[in-house]
Amino acid sequence: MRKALLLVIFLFVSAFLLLGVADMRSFGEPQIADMDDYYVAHAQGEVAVNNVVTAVVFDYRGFDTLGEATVLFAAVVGILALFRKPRKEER
Amino acid sequence: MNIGNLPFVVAALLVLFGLYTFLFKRNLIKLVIGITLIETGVNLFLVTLGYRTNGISPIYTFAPEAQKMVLPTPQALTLTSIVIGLATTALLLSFAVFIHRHYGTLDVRKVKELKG
Amino acid sequence: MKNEGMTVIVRTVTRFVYGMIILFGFYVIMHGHLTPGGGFQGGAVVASAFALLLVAFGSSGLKGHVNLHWLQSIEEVGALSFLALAFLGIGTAFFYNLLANSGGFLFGASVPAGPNAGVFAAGGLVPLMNWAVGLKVMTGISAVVIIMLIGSSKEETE
Amino acid sequence: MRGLSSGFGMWNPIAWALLFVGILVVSFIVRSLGNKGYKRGTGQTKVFLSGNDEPEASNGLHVRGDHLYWGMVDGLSAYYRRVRAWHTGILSDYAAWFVGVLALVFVILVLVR
Amino acid sequence: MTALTTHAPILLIALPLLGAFATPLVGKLGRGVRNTLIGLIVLAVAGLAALLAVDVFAASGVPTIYELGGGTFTFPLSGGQVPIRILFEVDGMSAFMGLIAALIALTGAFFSFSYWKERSGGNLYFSLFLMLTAGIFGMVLTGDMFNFFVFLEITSIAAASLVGFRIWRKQSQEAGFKVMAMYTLSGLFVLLAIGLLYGQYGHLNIATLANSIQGSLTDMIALGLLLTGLAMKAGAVPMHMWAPDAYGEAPAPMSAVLVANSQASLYGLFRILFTLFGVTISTGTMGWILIVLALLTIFVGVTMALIQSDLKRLVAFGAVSQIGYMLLGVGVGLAVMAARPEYGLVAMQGGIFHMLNDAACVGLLFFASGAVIQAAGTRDLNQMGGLGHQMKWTSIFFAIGAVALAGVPPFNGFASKFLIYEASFKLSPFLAVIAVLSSIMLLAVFVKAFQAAFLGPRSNASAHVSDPSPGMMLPMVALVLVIIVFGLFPGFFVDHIVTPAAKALWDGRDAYINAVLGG
Repeated sequence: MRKALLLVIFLFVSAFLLLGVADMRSFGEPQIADMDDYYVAHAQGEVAVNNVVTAVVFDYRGFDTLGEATVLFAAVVGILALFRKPRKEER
Repeated sequence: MNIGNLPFVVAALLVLFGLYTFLFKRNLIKLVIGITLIETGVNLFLVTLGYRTNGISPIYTFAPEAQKMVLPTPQALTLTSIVIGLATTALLLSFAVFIHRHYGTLDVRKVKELKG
Repeated sequence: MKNEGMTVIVRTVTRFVYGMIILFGFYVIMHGHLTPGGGFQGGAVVASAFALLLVAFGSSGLKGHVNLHWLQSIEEVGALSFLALAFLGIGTAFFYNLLANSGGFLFGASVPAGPNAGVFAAGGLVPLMNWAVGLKVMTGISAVVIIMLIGSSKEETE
Repeated sequence: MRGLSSGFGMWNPIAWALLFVGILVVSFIVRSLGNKGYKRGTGQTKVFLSGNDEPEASNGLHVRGDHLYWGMVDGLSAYYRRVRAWHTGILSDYAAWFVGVLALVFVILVLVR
Repeated sequence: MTALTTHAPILLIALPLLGAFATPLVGKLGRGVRNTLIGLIVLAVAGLAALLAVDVFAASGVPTIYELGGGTFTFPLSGGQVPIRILFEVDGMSAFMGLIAALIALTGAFFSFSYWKERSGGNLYFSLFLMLTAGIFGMVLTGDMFNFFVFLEITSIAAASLVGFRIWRKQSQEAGFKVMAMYTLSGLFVLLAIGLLYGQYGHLNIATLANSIQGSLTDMIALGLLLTGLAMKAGAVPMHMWAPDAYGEAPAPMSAVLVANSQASLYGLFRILFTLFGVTISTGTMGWILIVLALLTIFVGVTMALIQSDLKRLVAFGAVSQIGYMLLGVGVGLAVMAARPEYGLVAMQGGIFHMLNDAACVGLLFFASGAVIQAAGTRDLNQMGGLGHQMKWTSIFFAIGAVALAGVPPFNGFASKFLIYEASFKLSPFLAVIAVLSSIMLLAVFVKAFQAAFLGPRSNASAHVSDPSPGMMLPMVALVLVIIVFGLFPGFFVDHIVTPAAKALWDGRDAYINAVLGG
């Protein structure tokens, strides 16, 4: 019973999500791309890098990359903390 | 509503499969798989956003002359999001290992010490 | 189940290819500003070589070869050097790429506009950051894999 | 010191403190007008429990956490039964409520605007 | 000095990150060196947050822009330029949230020095703590949607690791898994929404997106995803169930930081509703969604707190209920935003002022309960009793935190709740009745906790306990001072700190957009 209700709600959410996605602009034709056009046009001049994605990752949006490195660091530290050896009195 | 954006719909469907897995499966590992599916769906969605018809990858090294390039930002975002997904999955799996060690089960319905 | 690794075939092939995988990973990191790839991708490739070693030889075959503390320290050094590179440009703004197009010794060359064959010594901080992130990611992911393998195999033997 | 004003009400802690002190002073004055026959250490200071003796201080005398408000919890038991059953502690239910709210918000946003 | 002010937004994030990366290395040199480093970093962060706040509040509504890797453009932009780099955009609300985060980070760090002294994994603990702090600062300072998501995920991972930090408790692991799963779910839906917005408008900067947003069907779906995801991360009922697990199982000082993290998510929610979408949506409908969530949160949180027998979990449910008051204040403001009556701003002032008060009071309560649990060796209220004889100061602090949170005059909780009561009464008396009633019940909840833990006769179990060490007392004293000062001079603080923050949301949308794109 509860499962059926949940299924109905889930289908409801699915319908709305698919509707929202289907209502978007069509695939392959971005309407507004001035930011990306800027990257493609200026990456070689400003960052002196041939790979525009790398220019975006490490220069234009470098701070996101720092955040991403932090996320990975946090995961490593968290896993180290989980698998650490607790002291005797803590068990 | 047009048929031209079918790739978006496919990516959203992948998200929904993941959500279904997360809602209706009982094994904690399967829940993690559900989250990974959602993640993959979102990443796929981001990548599809950046496509420009007949565009080439935005790298100038030995690129064909005078071609349109696809949008670089979604690729950068996807890269970030993949690493974040890796980190969350690793942490979730470690927690699952410990839950199995303490509770002796991976059934989500039996891991309910904290209630009320 | 004791984690003793896999069959002879897998081990032999692993011995054969893991060096090449690591080499390929370093190549991807090194040419991140020219070809598809970069610090993250290359780091992940190198880490996959470690994962392959772990799968082939098992966690018991690993003892004495890898020091977890060292891995973690290298990861921290990678993260700190990434942050330090970002701090370099704080005279203008955080993350300012002050080496690009400077004409200097360290990746200071300029790049001709449009498609070209690639200039290795260009990009300013970008190649350096690629290295920092690559170092961080390869050690980080390897550490995750190793910790989880050792941690969960300990449970099984206990 | 200016207090807070919300348009039709105001709150000034300094004024409140002054009022508090004033009430304290008045109550002390009233207290000092009371019966002077009170003496410490006599039977007058003993706790009056319907004529019974005061029990010894012991652990049994302490009202434990769950014993407080049992009347209220009992009175609201219909509510508490439901709300306790609602907090199952199962992760799938957490996510189910998330999806439920998501559905509701979608309906409101898309159909009602 | 001006250079410091200019770079304050980035230093607020870079310094904790530096500490977080360096802590495991520096920790090998010894605990003293490590604590000195962390202490210096949190002190510097608190100073910078204050400096930034002074600077932003003095600018009277014009947000401060910081372009990361800048040098390309000057702001505001002109003539067809678009922001291409990540921007930090600090307006009154961001600076206010920065103050809250700084207060909690400062007290939490100094409390942790003593609290986690005898435990294992101290280096990792402080590393995660600093990352959580950096993540909170990033969430409140950034002006870029994707950057916001990245920091959301940093806080998620650091918070979940801290929740599961007591590896010897199985409940801790369970809570860690649940929190991580729910945080990831909310984060991924937020990312999906960001993708939807990016696909429509080709930008990630909040101001640019706000300038071009249309309110189409896709935008509404994105708004729904953002609203639900962030409301869940803030802990609004009925998506609150992870919150008591998390607050209850995390180490005591980290519970306070987790509350600040929830408030940062709440900030994100407000930023999206007021600045990103603003007038393009029906603010009345959105306001009533927030109000309904708020009433549920207030009522369910308080009533569930009443029946808890675990001290940390009781305080945790109290903390959940307080999120409702913030939602109520801001929800009332949003609901009446179209008509713009006077009491809308008052409601927002109340809701936003309550964030700061809640951080201080809940922080104090978590610190005190952590000290109590450490001294008594149990979390079960039914096994405590008579601790007040030995732990005089702790019991006094707990009482002050409790009455302040419950809104008893003359403490600060009353000042903010007063504004919420009055304004919500003007919208609908029913709201005010629920709010007042729940405050009274919250007082009852804390009376129960106080009576069960601190009162009662001396027993053998409570004979050998004592007040915690000065290292733990000092942060509590600091929070008590904050509570008393904010309680005694609410007019001053509302005028100088809260009103700029409330105005930044209430009518700061144009200023926010114009600061980036030009008038």
